[in-house]
Amino acid sequence: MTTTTVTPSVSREFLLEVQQQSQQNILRCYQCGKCSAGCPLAYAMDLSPRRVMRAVQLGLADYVLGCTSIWICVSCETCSVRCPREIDIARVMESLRMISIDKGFSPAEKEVETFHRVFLDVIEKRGRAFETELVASYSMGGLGTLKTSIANISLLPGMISKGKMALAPPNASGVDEVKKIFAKVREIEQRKTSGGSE
Amino acid sequence: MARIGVFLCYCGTNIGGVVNIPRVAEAAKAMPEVVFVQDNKYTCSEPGQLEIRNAIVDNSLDRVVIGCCSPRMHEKTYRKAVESAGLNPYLLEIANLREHCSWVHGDDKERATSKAIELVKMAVAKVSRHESLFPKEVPVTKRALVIGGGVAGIQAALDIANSGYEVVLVEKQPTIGGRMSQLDKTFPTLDCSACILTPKMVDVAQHPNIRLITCAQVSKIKGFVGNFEIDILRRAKKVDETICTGCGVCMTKCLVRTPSEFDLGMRDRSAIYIPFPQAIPLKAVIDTEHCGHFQYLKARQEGKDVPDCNICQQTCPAEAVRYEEEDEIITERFGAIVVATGFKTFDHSAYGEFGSGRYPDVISSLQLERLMSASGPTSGEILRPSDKTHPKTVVFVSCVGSRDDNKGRSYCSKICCMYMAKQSIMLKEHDPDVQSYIFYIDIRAGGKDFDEFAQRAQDEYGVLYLRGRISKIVQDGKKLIVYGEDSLLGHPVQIPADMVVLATGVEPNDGAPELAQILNVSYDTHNFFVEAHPKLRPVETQTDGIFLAGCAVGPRDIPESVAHGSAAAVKVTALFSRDTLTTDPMVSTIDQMRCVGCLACAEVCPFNAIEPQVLRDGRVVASVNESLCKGCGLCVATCRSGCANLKGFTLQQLLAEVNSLWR
Amino acid sequence: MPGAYAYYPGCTQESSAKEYGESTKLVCEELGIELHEIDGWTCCGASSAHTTNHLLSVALPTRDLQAAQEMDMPVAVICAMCYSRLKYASHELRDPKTLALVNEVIEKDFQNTTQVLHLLEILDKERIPVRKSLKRLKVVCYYGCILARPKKVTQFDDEENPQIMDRLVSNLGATSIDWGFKTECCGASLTLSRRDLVRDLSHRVLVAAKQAGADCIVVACPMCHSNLDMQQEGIAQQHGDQADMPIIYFTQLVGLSLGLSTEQLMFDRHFVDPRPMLREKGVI
Amino acid sequence: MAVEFEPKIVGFLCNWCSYAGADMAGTSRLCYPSNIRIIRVPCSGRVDPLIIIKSFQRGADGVLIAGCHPGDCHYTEGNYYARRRFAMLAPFLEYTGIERERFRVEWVSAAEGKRFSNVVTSFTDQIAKLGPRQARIGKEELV
Repeated sequence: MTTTTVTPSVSREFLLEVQQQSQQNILRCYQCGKCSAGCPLAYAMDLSPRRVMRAVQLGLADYVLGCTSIWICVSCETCSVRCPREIDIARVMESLRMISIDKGFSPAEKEVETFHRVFLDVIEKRGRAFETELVASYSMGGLGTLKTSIANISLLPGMISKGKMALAPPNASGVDEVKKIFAKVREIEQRKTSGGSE
Repeated sequence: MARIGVFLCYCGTNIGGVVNIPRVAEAAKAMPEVVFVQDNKYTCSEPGQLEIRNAIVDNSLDRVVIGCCSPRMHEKTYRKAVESAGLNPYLLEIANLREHCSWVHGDDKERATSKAIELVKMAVAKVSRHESLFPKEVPVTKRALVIGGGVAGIQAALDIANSGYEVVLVEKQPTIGGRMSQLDKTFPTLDCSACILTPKMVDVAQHPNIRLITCAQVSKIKGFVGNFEIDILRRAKKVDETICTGCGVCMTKCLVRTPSEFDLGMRDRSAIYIPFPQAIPLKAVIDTEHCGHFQYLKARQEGKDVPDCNICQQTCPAEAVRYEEEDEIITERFGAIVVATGFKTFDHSAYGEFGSGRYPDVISSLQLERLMSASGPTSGEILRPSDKTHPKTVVFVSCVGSRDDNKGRSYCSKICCMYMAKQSIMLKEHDPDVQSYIFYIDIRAGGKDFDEFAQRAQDEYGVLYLRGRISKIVQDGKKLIVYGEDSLLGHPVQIPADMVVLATGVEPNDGAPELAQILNVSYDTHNFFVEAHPKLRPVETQTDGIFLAGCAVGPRDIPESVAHGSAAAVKVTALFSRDTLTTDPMVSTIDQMRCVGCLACAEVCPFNAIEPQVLRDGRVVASVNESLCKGCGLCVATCRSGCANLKGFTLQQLLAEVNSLWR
Repeated sequence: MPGAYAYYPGCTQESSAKEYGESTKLVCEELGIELHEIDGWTCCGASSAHTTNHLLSVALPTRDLQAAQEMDMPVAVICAMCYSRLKYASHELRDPKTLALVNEVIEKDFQNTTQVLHLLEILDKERIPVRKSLKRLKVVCYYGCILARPKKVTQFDDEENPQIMDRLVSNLGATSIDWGFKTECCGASLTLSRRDLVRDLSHRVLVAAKQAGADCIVVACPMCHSNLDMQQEGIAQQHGDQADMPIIYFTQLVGLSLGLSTEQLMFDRHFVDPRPMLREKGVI
Repeated sequence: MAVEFEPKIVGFLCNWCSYAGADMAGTSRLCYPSNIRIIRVPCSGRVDPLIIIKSFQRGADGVLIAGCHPGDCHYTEGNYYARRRFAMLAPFLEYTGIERERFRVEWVSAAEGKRFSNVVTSFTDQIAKLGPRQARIGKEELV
């Protein structure tokens, strides 16, 4: 264990960033733990959702941005709908993921982050999720670990034989519009970051 | 021409150190109608007051201005001083030279002095328009109404009655006793709730000064402090309570079975019933909603054929059953009212994640009290509702309907931490094999011997406290799986339990806001009544003569409720110790010659102090009841014809102050 | 009253959840509910956009809502994830600033007046002419995590104890068993990346259903289906107990009661074949 | 400029909250500009729009009304009436040529001495910036 030094300047800055991004008042959290009690995945996290909230309250950015919890969270919203302080905890988790990407943190759950990236790549390219390509490029592109790749590939024959894998890619006429949306979102985000330095 | 005397106080150096008093005095001498000016080191001191008195007499002054500290500080003192000189005490005006001048303008003595001169000028201008005001005397009806017969109301009624005054105690239920009568033991002493409460209930029944009206509620109020006229709606009991002996034969004969309110549905009662064996009054009532006879009457009206039942009437040895009895309105006069309407517990069906009441073995803490009570549905044996077995693992869940914005209950219910400790101890006393777990957020054990008691639950009785709010209960065969987090450990935990007790919070009884509206007293967003001042006037309301006691104001435990009942009683007896009441003369007046009778004033009046009055020529005009008026002046600013005015703050007085600034 | 809807099938209908899409079409045809597939519909962004890019997660579903706006019909959705994303977008777009920004992104003029309905909500108002009663069938309804949550966004049903699917299966003559896992999560989007966790979560659901005495689990989400059905073999490997629990879409159940054949309803595509169980219960 | 502008501000303070708040500013020795002349009224609901108009008519450069915070009125609802009444008055004042900024309604509790001092300071600064009143209502004579 280590001793954490808590100073006003450090704790304020990160807390405000998370509050701004998530539109939630994290200081309302009184650490009752109902989020963690109901979270189906808390057992697999290194910090329970309650501890994530606590770390944000104290402004411990490195501590919380490097944790596995924010990537294991699947946004099932159980915590958010039951929170007695009406904090949308799932939204806070989402914000922490985005901040962690922005700040260039290496995701503690690399696979999860990779999956989301590949998924969005497929959508940008095809307009719709093409599961066959998704499984293939996620598993065989060397992005996942060997173990998960083998596990995923081992499902393929079954899926194909059950007709659960389409062999031809989807044909969405809206794909051009989707490409534009991706481009525009990137442009707006670019504008935001460069706008800040102006 | 008035003869105004101006007295200027140095207040040591508090005023004199900043404001140049001699210059103010010089300026004052030149002000219109001022005939005498004097300064003093401390005007409020004994010799200072004497000087004012002498100056008034010696110089035949008829108006007084004192330049000193805030009127909120010494206005009463100076009024007495002025009165002692034979002048009407309301012919006084204070210029606030300290809080509003010297203390806030210490950085600029020159400006402070010229401001002080203007403040005195304003006071002089205003006082020259003052009139003598005379408080009114109204007689006091020395009878008290206590609404609610829980322990707070019982205490208030007994204390008032013991002081020699008549009391009417009105209770909505068929019996007095309130929540306390449902409890088994009390914390932190573990004495038996019934054993300490029932003697008090009997005292109420037997007290010559107390009249008890059950199945009743207040429906209308008129009048004001000392002279309330109140309508009490008494619902028909369909049993003549003067004849009923409480023998209970009817209850054994009645064919109907419906869940008992007193036992929170854990036992059935008959349609004609006495809520519990120690009920006061020990008289039967008929629940017309479930009674066979009344269902027959209703069905007949709808043209349906249902067999009639009048078995209770036929079998009652005292022949006390009166199906034809009607509701009645009892109108009585009272001098004071104590509101002690108490609380109910939060309905946990709002928590879907805890099963919304779907799981029979998830019970409320009050249901557990009934299970533990020797006179309860299981005669004090703790059996789970589903299969009547002895639960060995019991999980308590705190803050159900407390500290939860999600459920609209942001406040702490205060008593739950302690009653959970009590109940877990009692479970162990009942059955040494029971292991209790308590999920808590904070242990709030502030009170005499409270923390020691909660500690004892842990170190002597082995109750395990887990810090965390649970998120879900799932029925798994005969077990209930409780999902929580031990937040001290930082891990999710689950406990397979035989029974789960939800520590449901405190909320105001049904009908509290409706009663508050009838009585015209305020209530908060949670429907608790609001005190006149949360610290210094905890049992008063903003309406004179209406007092509060017990949990109607907010969550509190038994000793606090009893103390508040006594405190309210003291306020009532203090009021009754006088034969008449003096009313503040700074009230509204209506110039009835100019009044057009639009009654916009009556509409805005927060105290219902303005009523229409029909003049002899048939004209309707507004009329102020000076005993009800609190002098806010809302009517004055509302009046379109300019006929309303507020004594002490008349339009002329306020304008004189404004005008003096440019004269 | 059967109505006309702008139909948003969702990506999985083209592959892993083809039986869900097909049974939906057949059932709606039988009931006279008109489904007009939104021309050129694209992906809602699913949890990946939601997880990593807020603006994108609103803009992608808005494109589809906008397409439906031009059709001037309420949107009918069958996938719980798509439903959640479309509902969430509508909810976010109530803020005029967000609406303006998103309109800038999609280069359209979306008004945010389009209603989004899950097929369960549509069927709830429908009288279903049951031709074959499912009366010997005991089921548990599994809503998954995002169909009913959060209520302020979806306005779907009670978020802790939804009833809409239980009502439906009861109307078909089946017995719906009350259980505690209606809205627990199956692991959702972690399927490919953290399969171990998905198997833990789905295992809990399968065990609970088994203990409740259910013959099968009825679902309304392709992801729930694939996690519970396709993974059952793997779950057995990871946890050492074989559930053999058929997972059936509610549309397939409605189809059975309308007298559609198992071939039409594509039961052969399930990893855990429901047909032996259905035969035993006298349904087929 | 030869003489610096010294605005004259009339303040109507309710007895229970704001007057006590002003007392609290004094007890805490919180200095503020001396331009305000405080008139005590029982409630902000007592303040007749007529008195405000008259104050401007007499030559006030600014008028401040201060009462209990909404919900805290000593008379339960006087300040709500005041709030509505003055919301109506402000545009009327503007119509007569008195800038909206010269009239302010504030809620100051008995405990908010600091707040009272801040309110007076900022209001006085605001009036000083506006300069002497140009518009005149009718003949500014004694009533």
